[in-house]
Amino acid sequence: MRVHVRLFAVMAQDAGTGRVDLDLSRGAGVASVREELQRRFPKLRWPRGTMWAVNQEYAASEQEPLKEGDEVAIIPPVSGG
Amino acid sequence: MRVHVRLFAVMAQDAGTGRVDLDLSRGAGVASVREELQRRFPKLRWPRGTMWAVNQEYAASEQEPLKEGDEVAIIPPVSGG
Amino acid sequence: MAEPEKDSIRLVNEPLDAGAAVAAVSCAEAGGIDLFVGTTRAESDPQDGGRGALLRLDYEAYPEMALAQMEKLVQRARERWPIARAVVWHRTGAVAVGEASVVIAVSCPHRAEAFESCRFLIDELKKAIPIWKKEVYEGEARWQGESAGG
Amino acid sequence: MAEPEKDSIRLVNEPLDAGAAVAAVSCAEAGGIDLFVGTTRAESDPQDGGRGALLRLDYEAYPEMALAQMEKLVQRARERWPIARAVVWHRTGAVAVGEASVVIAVSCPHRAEAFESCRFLIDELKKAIPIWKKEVYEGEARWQGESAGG
Repeated sequence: MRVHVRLFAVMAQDAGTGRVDLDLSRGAGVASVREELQRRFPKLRWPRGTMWAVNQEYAASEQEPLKEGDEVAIIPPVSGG
Repeated sequence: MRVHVRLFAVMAQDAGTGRVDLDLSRGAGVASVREELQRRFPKLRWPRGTMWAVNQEYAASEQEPLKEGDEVAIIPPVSGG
Repeated sequence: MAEPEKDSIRLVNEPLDAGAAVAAVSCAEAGGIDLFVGTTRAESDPQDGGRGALLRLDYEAYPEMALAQMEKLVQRARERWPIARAVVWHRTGAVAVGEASVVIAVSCPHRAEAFESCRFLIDELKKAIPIWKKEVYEGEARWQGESAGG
Repeated sequence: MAEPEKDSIRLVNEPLDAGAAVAAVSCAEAGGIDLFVGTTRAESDPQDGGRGALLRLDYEAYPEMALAQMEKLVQRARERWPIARAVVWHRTGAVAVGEASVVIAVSCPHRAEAFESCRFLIDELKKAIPIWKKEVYEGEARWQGESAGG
């Protein structure tokens, strides 16, 4: 299945891109997204406190299974305001 | 000695004026101002919580002696804001 | 800390401009600005005894003392919070329903200080500054605290 | 209570207008309006390692999620306070030192509700809304939280 990954701020800077599509095995969770990103982008730093969002909602667990077409965003610690 | 009395809001309305000069005996306090005002303006209501100011500072006690030329303000409960 | 002359403390006989108040407290030392605007609600009083709708408020001040006490109030706030600049503006005269009667703005290095000092200023202003309002209804007018029909 | 569509929740690519925010939340039900403006201080960092003065901030948002989360935040505030109208505006892109990066305004029947809900909104916005700032100095630029020179 294909999921659409969004990267922001320092992580987009490290990856050199803000959008990556990944093909993952059916039922994979966000933990698989992390593994795949770190394989593709060895320079990608993973700030302490980084969270995940699936379809624009914060995700409770890295084990939550993803579905075809999901938008998975990696949310390093926010600094708005 | 002469003191300058200022009245505001409902009290100015009752007295029909916002300014009264009073001649008091030397060393009189604000309690004497009250007596004199109530004598002159029988319709003057004295709302609960009314305070005094002498020369634009809240006065601590009705016994505080006044001086020639003092400005004595009668401050009914405020309602600004 | 900024000098007190950077403050703006006024009694104003025309509509208050909240944007101008924010501009007046903006400065390089400020990380947070809090502004409070007090307005008159168009409330229908449940104890309406035929006096009709509230049309406006008439504010009267003891101006010399009100200004002096507002200055002192800002000084008291500065003893507790690192206020860069402060605005305290209060209307006098006729204020239509829905218009602002008071605007308070403070700028501080951090937001908690701005919120707390602004709240302090409006709370204390309402307690101790010699300003009075008269409620003007279609059928009657009376000073706040004056008993109905009195 | 007012409908949520009376709120204004935006990401904005140009200077924020605090006066317009106050106007947007003004309404007949409001007795108190509180407005918060967050600005960037022109601070000289004590750990300056030759990177020079702070020139500006660059804000990046995850816009779809940021807007959706800001809407939810206002809904959460409405469960606790009787908010008539709310404004939540956040800048994106380059923000000069001294300019506002965020403006929040709420109108409520009473002032305590306005202060508390406004404070809640800015506190929660800073915790959970997906927006990031990059500090741009004369000599370098780095994302907030990124280690120096990283």
